[in-house]
Amino acid sequence: MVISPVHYIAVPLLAAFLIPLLSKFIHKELARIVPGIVFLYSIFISITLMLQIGDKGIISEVIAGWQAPWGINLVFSPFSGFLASLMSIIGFLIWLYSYNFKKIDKEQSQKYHILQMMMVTGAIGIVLTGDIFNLFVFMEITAITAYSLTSFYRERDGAEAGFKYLLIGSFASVLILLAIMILYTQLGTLNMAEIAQKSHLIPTSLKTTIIVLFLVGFGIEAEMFPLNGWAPDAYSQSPGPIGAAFAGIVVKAGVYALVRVIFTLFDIHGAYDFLIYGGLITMIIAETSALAQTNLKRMLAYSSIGQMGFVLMAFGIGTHQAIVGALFLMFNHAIIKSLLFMSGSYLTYNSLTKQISALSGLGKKLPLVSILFGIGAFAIVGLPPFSGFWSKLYVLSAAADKNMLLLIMTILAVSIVEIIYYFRVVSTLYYGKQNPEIEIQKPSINAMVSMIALGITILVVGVYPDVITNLLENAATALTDKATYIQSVLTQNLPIN
Amino acid sequence: MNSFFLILLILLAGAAISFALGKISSIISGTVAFLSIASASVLFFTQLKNNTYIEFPLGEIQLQWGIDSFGYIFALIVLGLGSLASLYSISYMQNKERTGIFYFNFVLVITSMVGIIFSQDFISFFIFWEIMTWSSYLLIIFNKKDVKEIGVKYMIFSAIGAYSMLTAIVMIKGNYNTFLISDAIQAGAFNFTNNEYIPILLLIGFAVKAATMPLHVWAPKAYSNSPMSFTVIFSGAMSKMGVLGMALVLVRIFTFNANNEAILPNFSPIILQQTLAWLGAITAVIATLYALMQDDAKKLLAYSSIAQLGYITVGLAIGTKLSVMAALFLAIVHGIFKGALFMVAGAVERQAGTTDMTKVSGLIRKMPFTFFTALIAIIALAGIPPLGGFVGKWMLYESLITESNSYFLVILVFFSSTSAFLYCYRFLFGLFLGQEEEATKDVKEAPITMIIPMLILSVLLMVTGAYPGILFDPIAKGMETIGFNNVTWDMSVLGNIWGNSVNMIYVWLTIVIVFIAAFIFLTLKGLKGTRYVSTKDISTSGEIPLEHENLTFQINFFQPFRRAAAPMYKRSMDKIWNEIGSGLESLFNFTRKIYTGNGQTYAIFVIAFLVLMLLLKDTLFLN
Amino acid sequence: MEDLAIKILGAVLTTIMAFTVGMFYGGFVRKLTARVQNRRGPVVYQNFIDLLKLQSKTTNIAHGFMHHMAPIWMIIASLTTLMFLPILNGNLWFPNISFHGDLIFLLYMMVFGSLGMALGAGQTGNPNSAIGVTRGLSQMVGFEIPFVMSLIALMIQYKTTSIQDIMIAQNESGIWNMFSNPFAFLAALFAMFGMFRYSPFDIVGAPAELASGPVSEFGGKYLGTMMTANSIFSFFKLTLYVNLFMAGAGNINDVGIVATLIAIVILLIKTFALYMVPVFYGWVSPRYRTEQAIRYFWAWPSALGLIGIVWALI
Amino acid sequence: MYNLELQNNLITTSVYGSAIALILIGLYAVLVKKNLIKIVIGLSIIDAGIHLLFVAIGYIKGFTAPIFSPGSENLANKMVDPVPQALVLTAIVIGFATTAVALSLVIRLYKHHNTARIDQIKSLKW
Amino acid sequence: MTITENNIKQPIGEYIQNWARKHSLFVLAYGTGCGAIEIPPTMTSRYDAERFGIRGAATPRQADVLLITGYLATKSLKRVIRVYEQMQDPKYVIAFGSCTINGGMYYDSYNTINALDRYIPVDVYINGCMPRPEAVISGFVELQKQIASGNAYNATKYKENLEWYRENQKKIIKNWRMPDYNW
Repeated sequence: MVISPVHYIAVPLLAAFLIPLLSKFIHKELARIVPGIVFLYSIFISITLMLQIGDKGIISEVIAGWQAPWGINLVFSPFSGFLASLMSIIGFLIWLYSYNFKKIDKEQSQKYHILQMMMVTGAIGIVLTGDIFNLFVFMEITAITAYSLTSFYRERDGAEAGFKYLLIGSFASVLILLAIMILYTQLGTLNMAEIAQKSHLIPTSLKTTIIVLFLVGFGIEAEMFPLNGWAPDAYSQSPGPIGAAFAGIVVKAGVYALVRVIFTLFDIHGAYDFLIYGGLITMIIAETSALAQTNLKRMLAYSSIGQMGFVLMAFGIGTHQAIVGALFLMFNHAIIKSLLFMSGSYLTYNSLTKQISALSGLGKKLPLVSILFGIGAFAIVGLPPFSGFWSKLYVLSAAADKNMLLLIMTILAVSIVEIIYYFRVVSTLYYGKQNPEIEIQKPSINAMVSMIALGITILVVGVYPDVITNLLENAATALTDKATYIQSVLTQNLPIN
Repeated sequence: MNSFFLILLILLAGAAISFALGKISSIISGTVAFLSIASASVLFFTQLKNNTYIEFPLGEIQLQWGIDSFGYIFALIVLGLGSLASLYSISYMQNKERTGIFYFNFVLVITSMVGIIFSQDFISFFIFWEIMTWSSYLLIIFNKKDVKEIGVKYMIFSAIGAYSMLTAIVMIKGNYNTFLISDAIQAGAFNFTNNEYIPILLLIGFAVKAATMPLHVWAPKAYSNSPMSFTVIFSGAMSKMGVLGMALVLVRIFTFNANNEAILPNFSPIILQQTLAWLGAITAVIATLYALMQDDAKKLLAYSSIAQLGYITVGLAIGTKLSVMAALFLAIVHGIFKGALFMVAGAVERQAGTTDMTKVSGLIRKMPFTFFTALIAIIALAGIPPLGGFVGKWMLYESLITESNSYFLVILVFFSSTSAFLYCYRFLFGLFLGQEEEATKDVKEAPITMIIPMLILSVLLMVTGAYPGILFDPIAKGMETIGFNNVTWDMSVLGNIWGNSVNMIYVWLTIVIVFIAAFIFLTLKGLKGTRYVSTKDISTSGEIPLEHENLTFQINFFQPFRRAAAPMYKRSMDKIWNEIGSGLESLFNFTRKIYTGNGQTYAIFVIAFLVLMLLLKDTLFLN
Repeated sequence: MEDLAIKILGAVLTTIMAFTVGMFYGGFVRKLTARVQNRRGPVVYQNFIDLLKLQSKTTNIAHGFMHHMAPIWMIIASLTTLMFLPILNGNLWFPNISFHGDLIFLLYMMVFGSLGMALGAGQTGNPNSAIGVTRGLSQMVGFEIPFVMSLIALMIQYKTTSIQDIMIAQNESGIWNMFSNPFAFLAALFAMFGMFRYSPFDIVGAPAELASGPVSEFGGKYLGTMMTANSIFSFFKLTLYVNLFMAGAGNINDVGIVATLIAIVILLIKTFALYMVPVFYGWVSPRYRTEQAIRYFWAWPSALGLIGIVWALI
Repeated sequence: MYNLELQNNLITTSVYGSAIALILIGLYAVLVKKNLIKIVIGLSIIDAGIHLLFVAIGYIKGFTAPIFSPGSENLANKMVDPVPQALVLTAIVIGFATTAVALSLVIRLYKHHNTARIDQIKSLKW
Repeated sequence: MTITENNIKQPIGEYIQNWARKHSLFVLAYGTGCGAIEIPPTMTSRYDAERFGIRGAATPRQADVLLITGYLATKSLKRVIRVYEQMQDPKYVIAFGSCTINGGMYYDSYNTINALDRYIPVDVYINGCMPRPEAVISGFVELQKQIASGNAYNATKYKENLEWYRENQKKIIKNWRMPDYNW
């Protein structure tokens, strides 16, 4: 069998179709196990393809034999490949974590696993696809599964968060659809490479309109202020691992789309400043809002929004190093925030309420989880020797190359706020008064494994960032090198075999 | 294997092992920590030669480690004090919980400080700096007291410092395209004429650790609240990392054009120099004023640490040869005597259960060795001849008066130094003198592993008093490394540039002779008739204090002074920062109201943003 | 060797002289005070009698080691400061061990004794002692400020921290510092009131309130030794003032016995004249409270000191 | 390439106009109406408007449907672009799914909160 | 070497010591009764006791002479004993006024000590009610004479007959609660 990027999408879709049947006719447990196998397979594809593109450059795969401008194609570049691999890995870890997660198992866990798998598939589709409408479709797949997962717990507030998400998400879909429509009327094509090639032909005012529509549409997914009203609710009300998936996968896809539009499709430099300021404001508002949160997951949600603002801002700086930094940030944010959500949800699970004050003294009862949470907190605020530091350094020194002193100082000032609320949690964990009445639910082994894997990644990357920087360099080059992208999609489009 | 890595590895291994053994036995864990630090010290002082450097890449970043004479000064403090403190903490931590975490962080702090000394490039410098910060944070909140206030305050200020340092580092990278400290210096990154903000930002970063006003408010509680065996390091050695950085930067600012004298290239460094010096002096004054109002011995010492660091800042800021020498000398000696004092406080805390001076008194008979250490260290702290503290103070004053024109500064410094006698006396009196408390009746002398480090430090203080030259030697070499020329020194003669000098040996001789003569006379005369009576047998107008009555005067000790100096106590930096903090917090609380919770509002935001963007699209995207 | 012998001889001579003079000054003050109060008063050598009596007490009470050590510390402080102070200007017979008298060293050494006594007083456990000590230390913070200011003024004026140099410079110019920089002298003079602890600054001993304060548990040989130390110390302080502001006594070229004696007489006259100032002030002033005393020193004397520094700078 | 110049045909104009009117009506419903069901309906109306607009843009006067059937081969250059229609079909499906999820959520919200007013359902805020 | 004065032989060292003691009397005036009012005129300009080397002392540690001025209430007795025992040898007691001798006008009072020397040894009594300052000074001069002749050894007597004194003291003082005499 030949490995191709199509498998990323085809296999999970097939699996999603088969799982209800299998679980009904063969064994119930299969509904929970199959997604894991699918994720493992995705990781396998990722590794194979990443090794392949090492020498081949960009793989452009067409679906159903149609040539590139006309047919739908999947592009596996170092950039999209990097994100796809990241998403598969995080997806797998989240599956591993939520496998026999007690609170999920109380509900219908097979639905959960299918939805989660589909969400990751949608996100991977967004990253891989070379067709703008296809991107829209994948985005909707992701979004709809995300709405369902947000309201997965039949608790009071899950539905509320889901509905808000849906309301705003619908706007996103409308706007993106509108933008695609105008784009299509202008260029008559939906292929991203071709759009990129021809985008200079669009009249300026229309072009900016399209960009605005895209920015607002994808900005909603990328949690840009003021479009992120849904985010804190969705993060805090969804099951813990889904919070991790939002931070590590869904939002990443949104950022990917936003960045694709700005860097590849239109390559419009005015948008860089927009990204910087948008990102900066997002970061400031979100981090300062996180400061006063009493609910752990909501705090993590705001922090996540802030981090995404940071990522956008890093992209906005626009130099190669900044993009490397931004990608590094995305990577870090994916693993660290996943770790935080995973360990955090065990902590909140054991504290009866999600309040931070209720966590006091859990450090002694759940030592490993607490240490992992601590590592996550230290990493996300950018303390060496954890991985968060390096991404921050990359971005900051990129900003310094452009002599943006004020920007740097603002970022760091916001980081101080971040430090305050994260350290408050850590100190509550370890040094608060213990509540003896709580009965402790120890995390299962698989959950521990996935969290420890993330923790070790954080440490390893933190001590020796070289393991990841090569990948990031390639990815950044792939993102900014528009010409190669167009060329490899439009000419290298021979269907494999 | 390279000794740099070997030393760090030994320390890290020590940290890891003592962490693992913490659950089994705190003594073993502590012994491991001590052995690793001690063996690292031995390795450091035997294997590493001055001016050896190694370079290795980390990704695209070229890292450089090395040791020069300047770092050597601080290595003396860190490793010397570190070994003693870890020896001390074996007994100190004996019956405490979670000793694994304690020793892990303890050794990690030492490791990071050694790393800072090694670092010749900003990246590893910053990394070690941050490791030091968070590992010390974990130690500060180790005692679980006021965790939120103390820990968060410490973290905020550390972050302010670290991030301004990071800003400077990336700006250096941006402007000069180097992470190496030596390259940056050569490119003139610290030079004021090129840009003002890099040195200023760096100085802010270092000033936080050196607890200079107005960035000192974290220090008192952080110092007093962490386990004493760590505070020894915290106050004695870690604050010196700030001094190290300040010295590096300041010397580069001031001696850019001239080597020996502070010929100032343009006007703004003078302002910076004066600002910093005044800040240092004001720090000293304020911290002293607050120190003498404290009832808790640990807090008193904490404030006094801040005050001492203020002197050091003054010395560095003045930037002449003598003043820098004084500052560095004070840095080392402060490490010694403050280390000894915190050890004393720790011993008292361990033996008597508290260091609250209103609850403990009259320990001198119970803990004579501890008292002896306290006495020696306090004399050094107060700067009274003939101990090491005096040498540093003398040089500082002489340099202020003779080499710079900071006459008014000297008054401030002197005021602080004189007021320091008050709290010095308070410390000794509060804990050791006065009548014995009923509650502390059964207190015994601290165990031998705690006594030994204390006595070693006391002896060191005496030796540095008689032969300050043994410290001048490394200091002079270090100063020559960072850019001074012809730093001269003498074994025991202190001299200023006006030609006056003090010979410490003569001072010692006089004092010792007089002491022996007077002691023999006073002891032997009427030996039979001399009676030692209890402290209850006092002349209180014939009234007889009962057994449980304690007449020792402890509460509102310096009330008259406080009344006299009332205006100075009105404002406190702490309050100002708290006001800023709560102001910001309410601002943030206001801005987060944007997330109203109503989905429709969010939808309106989206549409409004869309409309706004559509209106502004041309100006935004077409520039 | 001969040098050393002379130094030792000089040290002994200085000590004896300081002791004798100090004790007699104390007696004079008592006598004069009595005369002012229209009494006959004790004999001028009364202090010697007191000392002798105290030393011949057959029982002595000590409350512990620091209590025992307190007089020793005071003696150390008195003698060490004395040894590093040029008594007569460059005179062969009183060379001491001085390295021309370093001002900052002396400033700090002066505290040594107070600290020792404070520690001794502290160990007695008598609340009165501790209160006295806090008062004394507080007052010290008060008067040191104008004192240091005036010293700085002098150091600026002569670009030296050496007392001998200051003396020589005064002798050469022929103008005493009390005239060349009157503000600094006045500041120092006010500080001296506090230093000698005569009324209105006798808040440390304060017999009616504190039962003689820090020394309330000291008796017999301890009190006697303290008395000795205090006498020597007051002579030291007076000589220091005379050296700084009144050009000291003697001349560097006069080495003969007669010249030395004349110099000593001049020194005695100057010191006695200076000594009378705080004593006179004390006769007419009631006692201050501690905070009043501190504020007193921080107000006008400090202002004068500042003017002195500015004066010296100009 | 399509020209976006508006054809003078009254019918075409009215189609564009009604599409935009639909979008605005839907927007009004979403932004102003408080009832959850009405909001969901508003979302659907917006969707419908967008779909109508897209189809209308794709239509060229006088062209036929892009269906190749026996006898229509020569009409190949007289066919409208099939892509918008395909896209709209997809979008309709998506809109359907979204509406379904939305309605289920509304039911659950009503159950939990006993109200369907969006401004009363804001237990998650700040 | 001895020295003879007023027919008393003394070694020269002791002679000098006694001379010094005689001329330097630090008085701790225990102002228990109305007699305390006589102390100020004694010390101040009209009578000026200081010319004899008599001087007030604030604490018993520094004092040589304990001056009991007037009647002594039973309540005060404890304090007086305490103060007396805290004084350092050689020490002297001057009892002042009739009350200390026989109770004086309070002879039948339930709470006044009638004869002081049952409780502490007295070197010199000064009679009168009240004694004038001249009388006080003459009492001091008497004491000086005793000291010079080396006869003021009542403190030693007190130590020797401590048990007897204690017995008497404890008859008066019911709640003793005082450290025993410890030197």
